[in-house]
Amino acid sequence: MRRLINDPYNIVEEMLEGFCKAHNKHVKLLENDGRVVVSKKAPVKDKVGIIIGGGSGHEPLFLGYVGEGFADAAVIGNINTSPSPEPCYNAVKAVDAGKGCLYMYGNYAGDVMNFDMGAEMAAAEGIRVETVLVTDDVYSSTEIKNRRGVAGDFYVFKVAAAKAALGYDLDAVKSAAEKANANTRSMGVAMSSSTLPITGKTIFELEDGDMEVGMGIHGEPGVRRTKIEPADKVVDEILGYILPDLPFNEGDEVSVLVNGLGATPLMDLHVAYRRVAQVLEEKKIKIYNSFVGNYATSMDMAGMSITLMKLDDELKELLDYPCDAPYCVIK
Amino acid sequence: MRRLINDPYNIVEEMLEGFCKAHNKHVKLLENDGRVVVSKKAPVKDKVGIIIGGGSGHEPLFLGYVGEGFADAAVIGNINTSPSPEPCYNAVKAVDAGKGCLYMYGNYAGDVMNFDMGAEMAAAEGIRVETVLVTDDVYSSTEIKNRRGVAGDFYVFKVAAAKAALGYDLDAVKSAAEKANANTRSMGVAMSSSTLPITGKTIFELEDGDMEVGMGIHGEPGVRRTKIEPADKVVDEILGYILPDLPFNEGDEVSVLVNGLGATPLMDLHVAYRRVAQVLEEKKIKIYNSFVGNYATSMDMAGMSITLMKLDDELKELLDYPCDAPYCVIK
Amino acid sequence: MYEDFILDKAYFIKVIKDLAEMIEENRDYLTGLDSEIGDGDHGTNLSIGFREVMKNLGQWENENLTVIFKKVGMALLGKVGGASGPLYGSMFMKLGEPAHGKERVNFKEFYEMFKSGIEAVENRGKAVVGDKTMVDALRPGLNAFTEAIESGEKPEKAFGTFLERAKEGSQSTIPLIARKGRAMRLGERAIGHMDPGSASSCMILEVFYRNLLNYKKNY
Amino acid sequence: MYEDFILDKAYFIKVIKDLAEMIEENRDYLTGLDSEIGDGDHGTNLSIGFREVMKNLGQWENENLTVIFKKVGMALLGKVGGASGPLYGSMFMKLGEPAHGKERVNFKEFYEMFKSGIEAVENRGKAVVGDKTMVDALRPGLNAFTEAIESGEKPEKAFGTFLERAKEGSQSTIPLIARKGRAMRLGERAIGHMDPGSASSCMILEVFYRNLLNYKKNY
Ligand SMILES: Nc1ncnc2c1ncn2[C@@H]1O[C@H](COP(=O)(O)OP(=O)(O)O)[C@@H](O)[C@H]1O
Ligand SMILES: Nc1ncnc2c1ncn2[C@@H]1O[C@H](COP(=O)(O)OP(=O)(O)O)[C@@H](O)[C@H]1O
Ligand SMILES: [Mg+2]
Ligand SMILES: [Mg+2]
Ligand SMILES: [Mg+2]
Ligand SMILES: [Mg+2]
Repeated sequence: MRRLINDPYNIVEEMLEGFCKAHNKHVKLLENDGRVVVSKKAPVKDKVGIIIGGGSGHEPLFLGYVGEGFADAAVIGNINTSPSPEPCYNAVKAVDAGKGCLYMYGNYAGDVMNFDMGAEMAAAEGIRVETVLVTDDVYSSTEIKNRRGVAGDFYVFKVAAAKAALGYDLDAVKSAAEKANANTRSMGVAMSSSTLPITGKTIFELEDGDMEVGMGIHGEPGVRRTKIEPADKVVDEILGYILPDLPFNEGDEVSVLVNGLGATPLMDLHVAYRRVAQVLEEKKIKIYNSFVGNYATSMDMAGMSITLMKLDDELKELLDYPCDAPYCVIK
Repeated sequence: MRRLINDPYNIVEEMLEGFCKAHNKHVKLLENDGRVVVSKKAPVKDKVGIIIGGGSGHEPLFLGYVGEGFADAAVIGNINTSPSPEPCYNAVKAVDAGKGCLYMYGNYAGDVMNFDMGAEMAAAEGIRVETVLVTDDVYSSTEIKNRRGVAGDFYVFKVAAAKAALGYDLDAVKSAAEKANANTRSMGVAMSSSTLPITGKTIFELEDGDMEVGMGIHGEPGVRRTKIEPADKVVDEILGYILPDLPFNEGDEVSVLVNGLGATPLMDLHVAYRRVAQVLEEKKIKIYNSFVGNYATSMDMAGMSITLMKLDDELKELLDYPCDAPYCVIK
Repeated sequence: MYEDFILDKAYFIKVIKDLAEMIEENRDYLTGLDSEIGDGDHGTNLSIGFREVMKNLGQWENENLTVIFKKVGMALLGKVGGASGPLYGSMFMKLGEPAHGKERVNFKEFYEMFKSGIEAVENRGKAVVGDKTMVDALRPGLNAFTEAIESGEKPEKAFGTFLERAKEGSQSTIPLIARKGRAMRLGERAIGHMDPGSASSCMILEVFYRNLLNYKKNY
Repeated sequence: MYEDFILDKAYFIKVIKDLAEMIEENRDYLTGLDSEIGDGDHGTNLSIGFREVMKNLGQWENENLTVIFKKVGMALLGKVGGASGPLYGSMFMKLGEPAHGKERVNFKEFYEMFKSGIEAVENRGKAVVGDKTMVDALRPGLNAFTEAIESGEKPEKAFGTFLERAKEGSQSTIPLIARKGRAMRLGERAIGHMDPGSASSCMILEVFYRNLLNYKKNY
């Protein structure tokens, strides 16, 4: 294990303590719930509350996107594990400004169960909470509603948060999130597993020099396992799944996110981005803007995912809307 | 090797192509020199040119810090290897606005030789180029002038760039950089080596489960090699070197940078940050602001460094000065 | 016969403590099963949950069985998260209801406890037998337990059947494709692996069973 | 004797090609040496440089020796970077100067070439013998070459002495603490390791030597 930790049973609490201290201009820990990171600006008057969350170990996802113009709160579970219902509910209580709240998270069974219980608890007090599940990972299922959420979270959260920041009501915010999700597709490749602090071991075995295309950020199996191939070939294969899926067509305009899973250097991500840009150019798909870096990780996993969101004027405006969160500042 | 690359002999060029495409709102590649990344705003009228650089493999260092309010150009060498004199010179030609230029880079013999030759070439054309070497790594030498530069680069570059953006002349910008450097101290710990694309091997061997405190970002040996210790103990040891070195005293105000070397999760960096904050609080050293993330990496190296910069009013103002670079946006 | 077979609070407290111990012992084994077809944390999740239970059990020991199990369930629900948090959380929360606020139960009530707990798992997770989840162990086990009770089997024998059929159910998950949980997205690749939740369910039942066999001797 | 011993362009072109080949063969070995006390890239650096040389050599072959070596040096200077880029870059750039724009040199001029190149390394890097750098090989080697020339040794013998003393100089870096380059910061930990630049210097000289021995035979 090549990790820098203390007692692994305290790791999430210690991370949260460090995070809220380091980014104390943006966020704080909820007083009555140590698993809820809230924006210092929340609740924002007359704004729909934006609540995101899921298991930890994907930083900067979720908590890094809490701040002005972005999420009002992030609910933090154990590593790779959905948070429990109580903090989901406490987040609502903390950020609701009378206009209801939107839960957004990746589509995983555990998350659905826990967040739904949180929403039921809020409903019992008359607070309306709606949910949008992110389902961007094209390889995870043929049926879109069964797909899991990966780095596309970033786009869906960003768009919905901007819509909320503009003062729209819960229905409008929810449909913006749904629209973003409907236009977002991702797929990844893993070249190593990640290390679970409690066991001190990797989640699964992936021999040095091997890769698995289509693997999920929790190590869910993908298309096939093979020797690591040249970056361009890997990008081509991934785009071969993503592009026809929506589909993305000639003349479309997209935002591109080349996401690192944790241990893959920015150098490699940019090599891969270069190929993405080449392919899109060939296909006459226009790149509106791009993000390259660690946006949704799996701790120390080596790997990369590519996400495309097809844009229209509304999505562009929402994507460009200023925000100021610890790990996403847009001027 | 768990890397995503094509022909390793092209990796730097491919990275630069991807980088300048992905961040084309901020930067471009110099037309006559493929190793110089320049800000789209450069040359900025009546401003001292800020030129940073060094070997690649430390991304987002150097090229990620090119942009408005930050560096005007970054000169990019091969992996872990200083750029050659020609691009150092070409960078000057590209960004000089008649007020001269400041070279800033980490103190490595190769860099000094090459940048000095670049400066001589510029001097031959009557352009004044001054140099500030960053020497923040406390463990690398007892003599400050022999110390190497690591993540402290970020602070020194940021401060000098802000001073330049405020319109000061080359002497003033240079002394701001020197002041930042004089007040900055770093030290790191490595838990793995990084992988060199051309050989496909790690630079050095570090067994899984071992760590080396004080190691440099190119794998230069440190204090001692031992089993990985708890994060808090590692932080305490590092601070034990950093704090007395400047020294940082009760009542001082500092900026804290907990930097990941590439493969260490944000989770662990925040666990470490938490301990840094605790120790500084005990010592009554006030934290003015903090940066936690991958600021100066060594590709896929697992490890972390801690940097403190002691602040006064001027340094605070310069640190807070807005900038808009691909990997550093300050509002 | 069942009315005379009384299980007191000491039995249940002992079971809870043994559960916590059993989970620590099997943490890495369960996590290993979950590595094959899930996300490699099932043992870790339960370990986090039962450590929380053990941290607080001392304070709950004066409560009645209904309250104790409710607290155990809430601790799991609150600390575990994921899929097994709400599922086992609900199971334990409901387990104590048939005790109706008492400090001891007879064997009939003991049976009702499992019925109540397992139904809670089904209500929460909406899985049915064959989905490759813990329900594949719990439901057939419970059905066998019900039959055994209805045909008047001796308590130990009846619970033994419960456990045995649960284990068979757990084994039966091996050749299945999953229709619930994380393994659902694996398709054919889930074949050949036992569902980790079904395995932990059997281990949990086994702790109840072992203490049942020792019960007469100790008390 | 030295005036009659003529080395033509074919010799030097062959040497340059062999240098490129030799560097590829020893890339990982040199990189390995640099891993011990540097940053593990010395072989890689030279490989990047000589690949650039080979990419362009065809276009330079019609030039005179002064220009050819200047181009080789500039390619190294421009592509390598680091410490060895400017050092070997300067060395090769200056190597051709004593050829004074000619296409062939006599052995005296050949000797002057190395004198000129090695002095350029010293001027650029400011290292002296004992600093644990390539100068520890080049300077004693050159001194021996000078003596051999002054005492009228046969050309092959004189260059053999040059190479031999350079190799001894390279070996002599092993027990040293470094006073220049990256290894400088290692203190005592540099002891026991050969300086990689001194090793590559010997390999470079060896290529010149091998071709010198074969020269009469081939041309
Ligand atoms: N809908 C469901 N109904 C019943 N059991 C389920 C359901 N979904 C998952 N499970 C059980 O949960 C187990 C996984 O638990 P765990 O690994 O702790 O949670 P997670 O899948 O969130 O990581 C599975 O092995 C399965 O037995
Ligand atoms: N000042 C110097 N003078 C002479 N040789 C030097 C000097 N500094 C470094 N060297 C040589 O350069 C070699 C290292 O080259 P290389 O690894 O390519 O560059 P870098 O150290 O920049 O990675 C050393 O082994 C040493 O022989
Ligand atoms: Mg999980
Ligand atoms: Mg180098
Ligand atoms: Mg799991
Ligand atoms: Mg080197």
